[in-house]
Amino acid sequence: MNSLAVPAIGGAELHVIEFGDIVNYFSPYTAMLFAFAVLFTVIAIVSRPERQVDIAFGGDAYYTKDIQPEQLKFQRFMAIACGLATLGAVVSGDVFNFTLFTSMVGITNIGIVAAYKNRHVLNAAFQYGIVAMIATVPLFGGAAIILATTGTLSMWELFGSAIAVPLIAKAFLVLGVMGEGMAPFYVAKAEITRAPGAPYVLIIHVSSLLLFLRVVEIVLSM
Amino acid sequence: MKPEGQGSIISRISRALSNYDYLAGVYALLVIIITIIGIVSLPFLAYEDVQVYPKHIDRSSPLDPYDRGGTPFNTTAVHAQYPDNSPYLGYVTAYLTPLSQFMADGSHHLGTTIVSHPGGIIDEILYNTRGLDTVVETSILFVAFTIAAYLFRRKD
Amino acid sequence: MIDFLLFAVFTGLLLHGIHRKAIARIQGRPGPPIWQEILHSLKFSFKETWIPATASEVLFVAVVLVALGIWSAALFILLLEGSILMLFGIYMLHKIVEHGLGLSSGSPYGKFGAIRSVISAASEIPLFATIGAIYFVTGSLQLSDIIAYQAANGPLLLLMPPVAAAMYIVILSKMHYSPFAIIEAKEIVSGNRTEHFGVWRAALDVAFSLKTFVLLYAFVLIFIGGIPFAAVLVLMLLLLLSLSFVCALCPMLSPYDTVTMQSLATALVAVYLVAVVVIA
Amino acid sequence: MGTGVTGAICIAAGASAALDMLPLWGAGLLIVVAFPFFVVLLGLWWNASEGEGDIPFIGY
Repeated sequence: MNSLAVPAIGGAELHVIEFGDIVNYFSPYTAMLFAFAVLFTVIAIVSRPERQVDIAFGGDAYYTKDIQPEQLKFQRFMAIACGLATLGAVVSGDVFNFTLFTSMVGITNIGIVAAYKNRHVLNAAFQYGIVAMIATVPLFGGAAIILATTGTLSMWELFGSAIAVPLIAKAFLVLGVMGEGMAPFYVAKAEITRAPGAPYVLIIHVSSLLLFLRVVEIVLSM
Repeated sequence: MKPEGQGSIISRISRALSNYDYLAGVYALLVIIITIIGIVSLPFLAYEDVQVYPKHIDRSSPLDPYDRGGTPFNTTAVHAQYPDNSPYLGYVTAYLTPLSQFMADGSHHLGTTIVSHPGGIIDEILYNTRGLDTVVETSILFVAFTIAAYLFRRKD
Repeated sequence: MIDFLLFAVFTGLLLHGIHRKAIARIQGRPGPPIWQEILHSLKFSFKETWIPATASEVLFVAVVLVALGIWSAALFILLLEGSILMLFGIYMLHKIVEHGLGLSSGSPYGKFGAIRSVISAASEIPLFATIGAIYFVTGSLQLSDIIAYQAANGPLLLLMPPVAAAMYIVILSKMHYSPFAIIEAKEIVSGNRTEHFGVWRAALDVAFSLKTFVLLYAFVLIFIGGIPFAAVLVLMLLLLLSLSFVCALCPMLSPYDTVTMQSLATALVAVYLVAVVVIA
Repeated sequence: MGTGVTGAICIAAGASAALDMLPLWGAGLLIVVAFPFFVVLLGLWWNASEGEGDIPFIGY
């Protein structure tokens, strides 16, 4: 079998990019996610950061934080790296490759927020980093269990009805993506959002949502 | 905002969840729960030894881990002080700690020829012809290095 | 197709007006006329418009276009009876629009709205329980297959009411004035839409009217099935009125309480799913 | 100018889908790309005037 199993819940296969044993493919669903990731990566590349207005409470005063793009150069670089990792993750046709890209997204997310100097944001980022590190265990554990029990990591094979993937592997995979992208645990992320540099902070959310959408498709298909 | 330990059950849960200091703990708890379920279900999981290295050495198998060309590993020049204690000298699994030995005895998945620890299965994956994975792994390392370098060089 | 899109825009705006009117009447106020939201959108589009001096210009404009684009796409997915996985993907991507609206302007109120929208991202979780349940029962996520399944087995609303309830909560959390609408609560002015005025606001009104239309339409198609279009519209109106009752009678929840409530809803659906699997 | 072009794309896509000249998903894709620009450009075309950017609303 050398194509995507039919029927696939993400739609029929549109295009395939082969990297030896690893195959990346586009279905309507992954193409949509890919387009969205490209869009926001481009926005992160071309847009300048916003200037945050803060109100001094107890008076009429307000002040604007003037942030030059040069100050956020590193955030922009990490945001672009994060966008590229997301692009890789959403079109990957291989479970292990997907988990690798996911952990790369986790690391670049930490990179985006670690570059800020605000103490509150850094405290939240620290907790986020801890969770992202814990998450690599279930993430790669899930991929490892899939390989050990089915002997393959190719989604084309796994999406077929012939192979049964154990529930525990799916649970590990979802848990890992949740940790890397912080999908439902939004506490630390909400605090991170307070940092300036909207286009770059936004990439954190874009990547985690897209990863979550992709892992849902993978888990439902397997 | 009421002080800690007051209010309805829902607002108490909300208050606990809204403290990001508990975040790693909450997530770790979830991981522990799923891991325990995983360990319990381990005996029921199949082991695909057609694709992954078998637990018992089978010289005739094309997957024979030592048959990678070159000098066979079992003719190692290492001299054992106590050959009785290390019958597998030269093998990756030659020395297992008592805990590893116990796990290897009880499971298909641990203590195989190369897979003497769980991370070994990841190595298995990489022994296949998987070019892109290697690229991505290197990228992850580079990104991590970049972050560390940036933080180190940052003027505060 | 473009005709259906325009129809959906105006119907959606009208539904918003009806929503406001119903809430006002339930609360004993006269309320604005039901075409108020259509007039509102037109009025905003005639107003003087600029990009705030503090905004991140590209992002500020791009999120408005993205909002319009994703909800038009969602409408076409329903129209072509495509995959509801894509539909719900778009629903998740709407979160990015909410974040982007609030963060791009530099306004403190917008920022609070954006932070709250990050917090309220838990509202998406009941949705995945819903998708999982529908996939488990019908064996497909193509809308055409789900409608065919319902034609054979009766509406999913009766077959699995807890799943419909979860989807109902999801729609509720996206309505104006809902107890879950913390991102545009009055104490933070207009939340993440504070700085999007004039043409930007008009375009957002168009996008959000499409959103309301799509969510109600999707609920009817997924849980009731293939019925004549006029009947679909009537059911959408009834659904909206029931939502108005909830919105009119429930107080706004505090931000983290919404998260807890939605997580509990997800847990209930998950328990229901496990029970269904065990019985089956 | 842009308003006219994007509006024309929307109408042409809708018409050609109705006449079976374009697959439905293709017409949908065209409209999804063109329609947002059409709405925003339409508003920018007929709105009052363009002013200088000002600082955001900071409270009453």
